[in-house]
Amino acid sequence: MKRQVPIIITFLIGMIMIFSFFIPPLEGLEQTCSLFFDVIAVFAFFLGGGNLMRIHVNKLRRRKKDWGFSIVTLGGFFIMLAAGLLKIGNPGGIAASPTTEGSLLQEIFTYVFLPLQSTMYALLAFFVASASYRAFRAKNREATILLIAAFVILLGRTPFGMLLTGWIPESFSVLQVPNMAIWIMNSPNLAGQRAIMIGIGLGVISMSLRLILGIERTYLGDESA
Amino acid sequence: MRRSTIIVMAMVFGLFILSWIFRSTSLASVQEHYLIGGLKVTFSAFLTLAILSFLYKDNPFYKFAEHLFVGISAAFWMSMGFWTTIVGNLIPRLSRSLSEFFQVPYQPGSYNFVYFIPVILGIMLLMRLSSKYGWFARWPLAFIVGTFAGLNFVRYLRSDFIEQVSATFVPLLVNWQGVGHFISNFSLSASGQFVAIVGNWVIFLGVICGIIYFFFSKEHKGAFGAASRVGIWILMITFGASFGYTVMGRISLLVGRITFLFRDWLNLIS
Amino acid sequence: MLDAAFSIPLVALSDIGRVISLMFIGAGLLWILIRSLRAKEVDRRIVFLFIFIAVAAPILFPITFQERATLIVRKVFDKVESLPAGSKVLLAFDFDPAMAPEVQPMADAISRHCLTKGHNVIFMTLWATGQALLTQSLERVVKGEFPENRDGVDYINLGFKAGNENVLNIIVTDFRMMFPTDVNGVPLDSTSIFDDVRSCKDLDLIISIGGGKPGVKEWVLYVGDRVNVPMGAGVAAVVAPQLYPYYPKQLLGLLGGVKGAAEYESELVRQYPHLEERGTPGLRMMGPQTLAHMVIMAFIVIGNISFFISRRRERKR
Amino acid sequence: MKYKSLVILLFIFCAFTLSAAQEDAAPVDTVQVDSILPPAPVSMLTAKDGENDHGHSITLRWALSADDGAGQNSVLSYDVFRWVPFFMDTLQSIGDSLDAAEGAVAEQLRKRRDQAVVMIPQVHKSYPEQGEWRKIGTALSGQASFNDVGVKERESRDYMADHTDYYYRVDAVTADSTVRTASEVVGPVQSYGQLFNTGRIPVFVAVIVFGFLTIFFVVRAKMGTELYVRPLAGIEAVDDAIGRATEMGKPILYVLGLGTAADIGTIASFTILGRVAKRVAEYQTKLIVPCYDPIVMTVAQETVKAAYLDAGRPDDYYEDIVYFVTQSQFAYVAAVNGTMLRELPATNMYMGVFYAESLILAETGALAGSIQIAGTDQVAQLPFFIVACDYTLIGEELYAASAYLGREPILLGSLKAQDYAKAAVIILAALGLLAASLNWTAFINLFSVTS
Repeated sequence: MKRQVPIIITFLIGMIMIFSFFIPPLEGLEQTCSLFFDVIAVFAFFLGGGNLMRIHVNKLRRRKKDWGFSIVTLGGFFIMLAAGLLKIGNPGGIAASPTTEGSLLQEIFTYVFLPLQSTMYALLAFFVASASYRAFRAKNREATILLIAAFVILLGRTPFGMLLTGWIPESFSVLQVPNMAIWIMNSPNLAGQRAIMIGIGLGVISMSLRLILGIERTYLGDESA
Repeated sequence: MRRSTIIVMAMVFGLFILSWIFRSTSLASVQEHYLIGGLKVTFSAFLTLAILSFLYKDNPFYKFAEHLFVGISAAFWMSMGFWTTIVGNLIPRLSRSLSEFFQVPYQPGSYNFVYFIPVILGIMLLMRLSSKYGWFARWPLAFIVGTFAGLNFVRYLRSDFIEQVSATFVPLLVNWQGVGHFISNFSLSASGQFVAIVGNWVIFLGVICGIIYFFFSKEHKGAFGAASRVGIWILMITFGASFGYTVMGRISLLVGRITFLFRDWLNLIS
Repeated sequence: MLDAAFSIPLVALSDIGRVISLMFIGAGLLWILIRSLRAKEVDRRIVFLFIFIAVAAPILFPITFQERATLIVRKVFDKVESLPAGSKVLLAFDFDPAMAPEVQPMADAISRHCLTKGHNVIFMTLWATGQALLTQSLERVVKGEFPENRDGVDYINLGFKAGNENVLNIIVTDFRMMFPTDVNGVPLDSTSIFDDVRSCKDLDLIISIGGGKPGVKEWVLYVGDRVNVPMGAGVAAVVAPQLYPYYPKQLLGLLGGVKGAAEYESELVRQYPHLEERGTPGLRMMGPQTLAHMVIMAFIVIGNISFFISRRRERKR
Repeated sequence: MKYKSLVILLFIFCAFTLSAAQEDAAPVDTVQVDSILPPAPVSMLTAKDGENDHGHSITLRWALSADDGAGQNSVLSYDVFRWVPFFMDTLQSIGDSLDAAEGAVAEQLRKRRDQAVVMIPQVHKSYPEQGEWRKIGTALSGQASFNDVGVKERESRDYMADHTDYYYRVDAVTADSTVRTASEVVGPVQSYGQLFNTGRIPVFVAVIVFGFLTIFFVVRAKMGTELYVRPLAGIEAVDDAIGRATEMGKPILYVLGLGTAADIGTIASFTILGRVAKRVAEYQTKLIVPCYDPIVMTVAQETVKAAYLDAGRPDDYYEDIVYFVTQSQFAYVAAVNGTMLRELPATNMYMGVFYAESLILAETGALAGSIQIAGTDQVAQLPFFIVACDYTLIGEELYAASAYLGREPILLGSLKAQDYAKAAVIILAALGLLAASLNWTAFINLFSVTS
């Protein structure tokens, strides 16, 4: 019951998905499965919210380290949830899009969610800079190749590259740095990416097959629970 | 330590209020609710700076911002999922009266009862929250895994395998017009044969050597080893190029934030 | 030589600002170089500060450059340009605020281009956060700049649906099964834009703008390869290199990062000069980009110089 | 009765006014007709059942009108017409009343509709009597095909019956929609479902071949055939790194990444974690495994527990080796960064699925002076790991590493099958190169997947 049923479900659904690719009459079944998936995906969002609540309520109750911040999390969670589920302040009422301009959800999104998330990613700019200072060293032949390729692209992607090598005549235009960058992207980069893509693709294919056939069961977790 | 914390807190709070007042007064001529408008902008600027402060070191302001983000994003996804998919796709297939309540067009159908299956599976997924009945969640998990495995199996085989192999079928000589023409033009445009042909060769040899590098069940010795070494060089060019390319993306994100600070908050630029 | 490239507006203040910030950055780099030569560690917070200044200075004192569209970008532009008015174009906004600064400019530029050409545009997103951004874009670009266009006739916003690849797997054969209504609850059957559109097969062009997962790769795997409809893409620079294997067979063109957006904008402005006043955020962003790139290249050079010197020192010992 | 006659009178009145109005408008029309000549009709119109589908669709193809893009260049669009029996209106009206009806009435109407739907093929036989041409869609100028796609659900308004005689016609339309030229009628044509999508045969062959290879090698490996896997630099380094950590008395940090338990990268990472945990238990070093996903955490706990048992040191295992942090990307990074800077681990291992946080982790780890070994199948993050870490498992190497370490016949067997597929790629690419150079299109077409 705990192990066999999931394996059977995986097998059945996997087979439907594969065969409907080749057998047109099964297409409807595949679509329905996809729609089921979409609905379950929403329950996964709910699970995410539930998990969050459980963890932070626990933290609060046991007065773990930094429990004060859990109040912030829970506060934000409930305010946003109320704003979203009840469509507070939505000028279009219940039928309108939840993100209508002027609704509380959209306001919180614009003035709280957006700055938070985009700033978090903006941190990466700083780390890229420090990595290029600290780690980008021509230690050996491979590292040197990597460095040169990166340098050409960096130069070629900015107007500065054209400034440096714009004098090279059109018939030798591949030697202009921006064109060199384009060539690297279109030829060696494409080749390397394709080799990786085929490799990973085969990995995905082979793992999918093992999952469907029930050979690979790691995702089910431990035997006893 | 305590005292310095209080001082910093008070300073940040004071600056916040100050910024609010300044921002509101500058908005007074354009907006009706200028006090709220000023508060909104000031608050987002405060959050932006709180996150940036992480660069110096982990601190309570960063923690506050981050915890707020965690709560809000979870609720945001929940609300969106509820309104778009549950109300948009599920309820119209399940109940006429609920459809009327949510003002969505009811979609009658003879086999609509099957749409209770994902609801049941979804509820089983939520049982993971209970430690006793958590194992029920394996059923929907198996459904998710099965869907992905089945979909990915054929689609990766097609798009990342067959299509990629056939895209590597490139001619050795592109529009050959003799040796003189070949070496006389190094431009990147269509007339530049040298570049086009060398490009094709690099793609062909690069893909093959790259794949040879990813051979695991054969020792990399002799000619095979040499090819694999060429393969790793190609991969290194690829990664170098990707790194160089990505720098631009990362900088853009920072440009976006700084533009916000300078334009929307400080009003330095238009 | 530099002066020729920078198109300097006649505002003395920003000239002074530019010069001062350039001097400051140059002096700072020199200082880091000297420190590195003496084999002293430079705290990474100083590196952070430099990159901040390198990005912030050109925002305050704008430096603009000319861009010329590369082939891979021009192909997308030409496709949009060559379709007859009234073509059905699907624009997928598959991104969240984290990537928005990078891909929003190209999303805006492509939307503008499509609407100027009179195409019928279908907007959708696979990201929950994308819908909120989509609302903002529609308010600003579509409703703000093309007020004569009617919802449901000239454009439609389908919004977000959960399920990632599975959403695509459904719309590839049936839009209405996944989207019974648009984002405002209007049934698709009652909109004229969907009169002749049943599935993705009936579209004339699909453009996915994204940068994560689900994104362009999923569009290629689940839709692009299955339907005989040309597909273009605009992506964040992080994922662009790994999409090159799909070009030109599976993707007709690709806009990578802000440079892709800037190239598209320059092409757009060249063709439709009146659109310039609507803003060219991508082109504007190239100023800070250039300075930041130069600083990063300088870091790489400095790092390597100090690396070689320290290695030589070790060998001498 | 009175009411009915009143309606009829009203109708006649309306008809008269309308025709009068049209007469008034007539002169204006003729002026326009003079300015635009009727375009040339489309030619070679063909109608065929939609290929490789489950039926309910017809594909129309035609040669463009001579005035589309050439000649007078007057064609703006093509209107596609289908001959529709009046009976279909009856069906529609049943559908309309069904939407409004409830209870027993609805049941009765449903029955009536079901009976009517069966009649569809029959009523189409009466062509050209008892029906009329109706516009079903538009194709823009320059387009030479149109798909008339219906729905297979009989309840739907867009239901399109299979095995029914359909007749089509395409009008070339100018800017003045009254100036148009109709094509010849094409028909009868029937739609029907196919049992197999022939456009996808190459994929089908690949599925069969690959499935066979995998099962073959897995079975062979299970029967005990030794399969060789080449050593990987990153994995060789793991043992050294654990030794170094033991000497220094510092812990080892193992990060499983942001993947879920169903991600391939994460599954591969579990195997590597098992091996690392076993070595760690043998050397009695400290192991730290912060987790992002609750399910991943439970699986990781089991893996580590089993490894300690395997190493003969079950007593050294304690629950907090593997712990849950948070399910938020940057909060997770901040927590792991904090751990790195506090504990100063001798070695950091990042194996699994990583996103934007890769560089932040690797940079902070380098700051802490740790040796770093990374492996991910997220191509976009590989450059950062390669630059910032000492060893990196590139894409597929991560999967291979788990086979190399785990030595499980299943993994080794499927790795072997993958290698065979790669060999096939190399051979096919070489043949394709020749084919493309010699214009040998038959070979290239073997690999084209349509639809």
